[in-house]
Amino acid sequence: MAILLRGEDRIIVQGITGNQGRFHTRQMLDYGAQVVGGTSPGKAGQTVEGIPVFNTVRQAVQATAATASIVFAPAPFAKDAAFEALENGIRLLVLIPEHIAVQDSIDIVARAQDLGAVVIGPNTFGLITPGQRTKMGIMPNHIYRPGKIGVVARSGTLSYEIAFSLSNAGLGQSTVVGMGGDPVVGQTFISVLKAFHDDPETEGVVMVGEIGGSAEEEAAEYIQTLHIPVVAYLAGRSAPPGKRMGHAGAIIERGRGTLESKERALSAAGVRVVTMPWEVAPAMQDLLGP
Amino acid sequence: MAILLRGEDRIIVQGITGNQGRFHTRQMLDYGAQVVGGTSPGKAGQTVEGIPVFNTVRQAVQATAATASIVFAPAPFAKDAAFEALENGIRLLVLIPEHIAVQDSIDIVARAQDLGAVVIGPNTFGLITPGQRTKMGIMPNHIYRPGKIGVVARSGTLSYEIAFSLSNAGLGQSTVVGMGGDPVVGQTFISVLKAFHDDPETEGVVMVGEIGGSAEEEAAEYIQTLHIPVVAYLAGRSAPPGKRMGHAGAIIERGRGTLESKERALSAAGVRVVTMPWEVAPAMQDLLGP
Amino acid sequence: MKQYEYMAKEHLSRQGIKIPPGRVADTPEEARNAVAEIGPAALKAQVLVGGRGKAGGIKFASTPDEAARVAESILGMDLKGFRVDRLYVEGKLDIDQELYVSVTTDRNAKAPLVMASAQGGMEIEELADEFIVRRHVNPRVGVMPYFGKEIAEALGLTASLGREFADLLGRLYQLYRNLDAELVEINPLAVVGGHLVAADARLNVDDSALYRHPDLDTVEEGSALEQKVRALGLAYVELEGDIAVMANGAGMAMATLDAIQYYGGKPANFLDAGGGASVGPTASALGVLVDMHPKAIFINIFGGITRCDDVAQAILQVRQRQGIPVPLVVRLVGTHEKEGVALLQSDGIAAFSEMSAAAQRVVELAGEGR
Amino acid sequence: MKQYEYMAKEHLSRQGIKIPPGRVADTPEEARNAVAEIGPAALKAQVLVGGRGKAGGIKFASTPDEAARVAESILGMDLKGFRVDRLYVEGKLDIDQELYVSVTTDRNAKAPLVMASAQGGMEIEELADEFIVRRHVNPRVGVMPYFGKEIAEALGLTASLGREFADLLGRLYQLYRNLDAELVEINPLAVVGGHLVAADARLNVDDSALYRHPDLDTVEEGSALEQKVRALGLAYVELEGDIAVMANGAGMAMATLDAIQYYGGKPANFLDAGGGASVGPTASALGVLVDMHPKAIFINIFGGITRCDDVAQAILQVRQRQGIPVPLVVRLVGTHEKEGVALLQSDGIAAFSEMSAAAQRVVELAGEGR
Repeated sequence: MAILLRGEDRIIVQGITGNQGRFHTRQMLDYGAQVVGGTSPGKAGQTVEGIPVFNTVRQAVQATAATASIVFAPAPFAKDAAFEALENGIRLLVLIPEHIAVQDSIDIVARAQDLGAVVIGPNTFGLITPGQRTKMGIMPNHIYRPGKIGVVARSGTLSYEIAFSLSNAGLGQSTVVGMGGDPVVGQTFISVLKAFHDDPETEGVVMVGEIGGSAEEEAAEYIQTLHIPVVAYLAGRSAPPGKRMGHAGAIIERGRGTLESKERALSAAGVRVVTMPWEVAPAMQDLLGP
Repeated sequence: MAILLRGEDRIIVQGITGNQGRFHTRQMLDYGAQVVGGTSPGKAGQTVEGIPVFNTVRQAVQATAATASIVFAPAPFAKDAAFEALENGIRLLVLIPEHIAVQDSIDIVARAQDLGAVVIGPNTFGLITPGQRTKMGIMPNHIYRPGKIGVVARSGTLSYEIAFSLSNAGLGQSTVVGMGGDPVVGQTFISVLKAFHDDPETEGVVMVGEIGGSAEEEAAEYIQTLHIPVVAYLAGRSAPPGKRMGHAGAIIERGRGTLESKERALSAAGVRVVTMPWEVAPAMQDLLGP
Repeated sequence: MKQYEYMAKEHLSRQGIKIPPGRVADTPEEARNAVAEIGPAALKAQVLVGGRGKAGGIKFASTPDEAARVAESILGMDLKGFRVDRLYVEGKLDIDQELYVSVTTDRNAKAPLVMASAQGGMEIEELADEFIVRRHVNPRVGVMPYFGKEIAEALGLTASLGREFADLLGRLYQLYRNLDAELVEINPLAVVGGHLVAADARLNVDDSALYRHPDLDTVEEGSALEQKVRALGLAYVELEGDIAVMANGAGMAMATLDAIQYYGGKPANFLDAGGGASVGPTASALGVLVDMHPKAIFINIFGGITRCDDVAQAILQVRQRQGIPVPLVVRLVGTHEKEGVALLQSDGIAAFSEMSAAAQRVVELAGEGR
Repeated sequence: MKQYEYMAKEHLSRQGIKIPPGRVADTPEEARNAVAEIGPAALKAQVLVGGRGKAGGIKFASTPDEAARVAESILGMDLKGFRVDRLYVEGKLDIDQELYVSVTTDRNAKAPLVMASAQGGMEIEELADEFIVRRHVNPRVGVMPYFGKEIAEALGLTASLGREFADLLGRLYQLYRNLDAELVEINPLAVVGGHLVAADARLNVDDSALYRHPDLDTVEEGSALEQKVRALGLAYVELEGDIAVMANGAGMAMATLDAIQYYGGKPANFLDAGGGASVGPTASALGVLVDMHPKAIFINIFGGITRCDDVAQAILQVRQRQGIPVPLVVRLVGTHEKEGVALLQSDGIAAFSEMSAAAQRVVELAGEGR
């Protein structure tokens, strides 16, 4: 098992002929993912890394029976790409682009909810299921190991850091999910935690959060109902209030979304909260026992 | 049993303080319907025929636990009234007004589908379940009798004519449903026939259709799968092509939606098609046997 | 409400869809000036019928003088029953390909429908199904670029023309939504020098939504009498026969016409007096029927909201005021039936209770029937 | 991107929301003329901070001369760290009641949120929860009149004011959608003579959507240096300390600051060099850090998309081009780690592989820490 993405998922790449699309198609194939097609208007008939290119998602889905798609379109075109995927039956959608207009993200997420589709991102590194040799995303292939720890993160590089430290400590991962750094994204900590909780193979979960918003506080309430060890690391301890720190998500305004309120809520819910990234793996080892 | 509307349904009247709203609230109460509240902005605290008036549907639903609403708003305000009802939990919505802009009706019907709500109309006389002494609509109370014949009609007065002739022939009605005369309405012949088919108390169905559109042709395909006697009467035999006959529904253009094509399709599906309204009751008696 | 071609094109243009240069001309002189200005042009009769071209309503002129002569020949002509009062003088196009595209409402699907074809120029009904791409628009989503590209793909357009088509379809759908159109059609949608131009256009607006579009040009349809009766708020259509008919409810009115025909009679009109009309409007409507000088009048009322005594009052009023010099058959049942029947009887009119008997009788009285 | 009050009001007005008469004034003379034109007025400093009133940024003037004097006193003053360069001179209102209303995006609900209060005038954070009506907008539905009326009802407004509020809220939501606002706020929403007037307004536009609004007035925020680095396409924030920091990824950059602070150091800045930045931009970013004259520089890279050898190249380039005259600590792991580490070693730089050790070292080198 694993969550959201499995080895048998048939994946298309929207924007496969661009630099990013081409590069990550190669990476995904190398990792073992079943990339079955790609789209790029007017490029039907070509191939990229041996994968057939179609003009539209409609044609790609008809030809390949794909149910998952990863989007590399530039932000202004991401909404169209997302709807093209959703309306043509894609039920797992990974949106890589950053700086998608928030109103577009609201529309994408609402439509996906109506259709029962899962959206990862936007502004995400994607998700990876090491035990089944499949991934949809831009994360480096070599840092993950198959295992029983679920990881859910807002931020890409920081999650690599933590996944790598887990791998080095002998703690492999069931699935690593990047929720995305934008203000409005498809998942919540709660939705991903729930999926990990329902996965018999996941024995512990690492949450990588940050200041801003109140997603961590809301997750805390939910975690109280779970019976699974959770370690949380939150970035932004040193951030001054009212400053934006790159991620639109990472902004503290008006006394809400502070690190203190998040850590307090999580600790109260029984989560092991650590203060530095390198403390995550030892804390998880400690929780899981010998 | 019966379909869509039952005696226990708790009904509110949107626009209860207007002439129409007031008059039909009285008629519905007289018939035995559970009208539990009404709305009219700024009139909260008043009563109409002993029924409490609220400013908003939200308040009315909170106070009365209503799940059904009948709307008497003027056409330009009907969309707002319909959404107010739907978003506040109303799941059976009867839209009396005629001349609602088609784009508004499209939006209302789509939203109702998303929410799993039933819309009757717009431009309908409503629906009535004689055996449970309840109705939501503007039909005259005295022409119906409890019984086992389902009636589904596009047109009001014509359905009264036929219901009355059924009553006079000893053929009472389980539920009589007015789909509404507008181009876009909440129901189809198929959706209503399906409900009648699933209702153990309904033993035969009368369809009252008319020229224009292709709802009857589409229904015919479905009827082939049913095991229930159906009598159909269609108005507009004498209508010249390309002329609008009052109902926006009743227009024949470009050789589609003709009476002949409808009758042919229905006959082929095993429906007893009669050519005059007064032939409906004898045909149904004949089908049901002694 | 239908719009003339030149109005439809004005709306397309405002929505950012390319149209050829064009001028309205009501006189040969205006046509001459138009061609002087825009060069060789098509002179197109502005009438609300299809197949203008075949019927001689579209002609070409290369010079201003020719334009005046051609305009002279078209203006005032009768085109399938419509008098030509206005021309649209439109620059001639060098067309590579003719496409078809429209957005309309599909009643059964309760959703907008896009139809498109790579075989434009013909009426859509004359096109075989396999040449038409039909796609419903999800009203929750609307027409996004990908949707237009999918259709362009199905039409076999190139990538660049496909992008242009997708853009155009988005605009066309916006027009359909924003203007409450029942139909907006571009046929042919011409490919000119690798770009799309709306060479002919149709636009029908939802009558029920006209209140939202006070700036829309009003185009009256139907005879003077039809317009007059509709102004009373009643649904009215002129027919060929001699038996005038009034009924309450559109379905009922249609069934009444059917019944007359069933017994061999010919109805003169369709008149839906509406559900619940009071004495005044009912009397006005009946007055119109009397003025038509039919062979007989048939009033068929099933009183639901309509009260039978109100209808009877209306009949008596008209009798007193203007007289009813032709045979009158009244069928009256339902709400306040007794009172209505009694009122009529007091004036010597016997009301029927059965629709069949009443229909049969009025056909006899009109001297028609089998 | 935030908009000044006068810009926000212009947008409200275009959307059909009533605002008081107002003029922009950059000089006492312009303020004088404005009051001569519109009468007694409030002179409001146009700065992007809350609580202007309490800080002396809003004053009243009854006559043109008084206006000039008051303008003289406000223009050029420092308001919570912002210099006042512009005033908005706005007609004084006779306010019966002050309401609050805003539309913003709720990240957790992934939907727009309407907040309203009958206790306007204060900052929303200072209002107790029981005085605030919060309602999410379903993005599939938008703000329809009934929704506004429900909120008006909850605020206890009369039926006629409720209708006006519902109309205003519909327009406010349209503005939020059409202009890609993160926040549009009217506070106070004044009741003046039984009607609603936007007495103060805030408008923040989603930076990611600015490409859709080329006509929007540009308002720069942050220091000159921040603006310069952001112009390179990098996320950059100035902080108080002396250890300059570069990392790849926003979360990683934040964690790096945290680590420095953990060991007792003080970061000078937040700089997200981005995932996958190539040599050139990385070198430019590093160049900016050098120019800041920090006590030390910390480069923390986890190579995913970013290639470690590209980062090493950038470091060598900057060393050659401008020199790095302060202690430099580099932590480098991930993609092409070996190549990157070797490159640095060839230039005498030892790279760390552990983030903790590296953070500890840079704090030591900066002479800070426990």
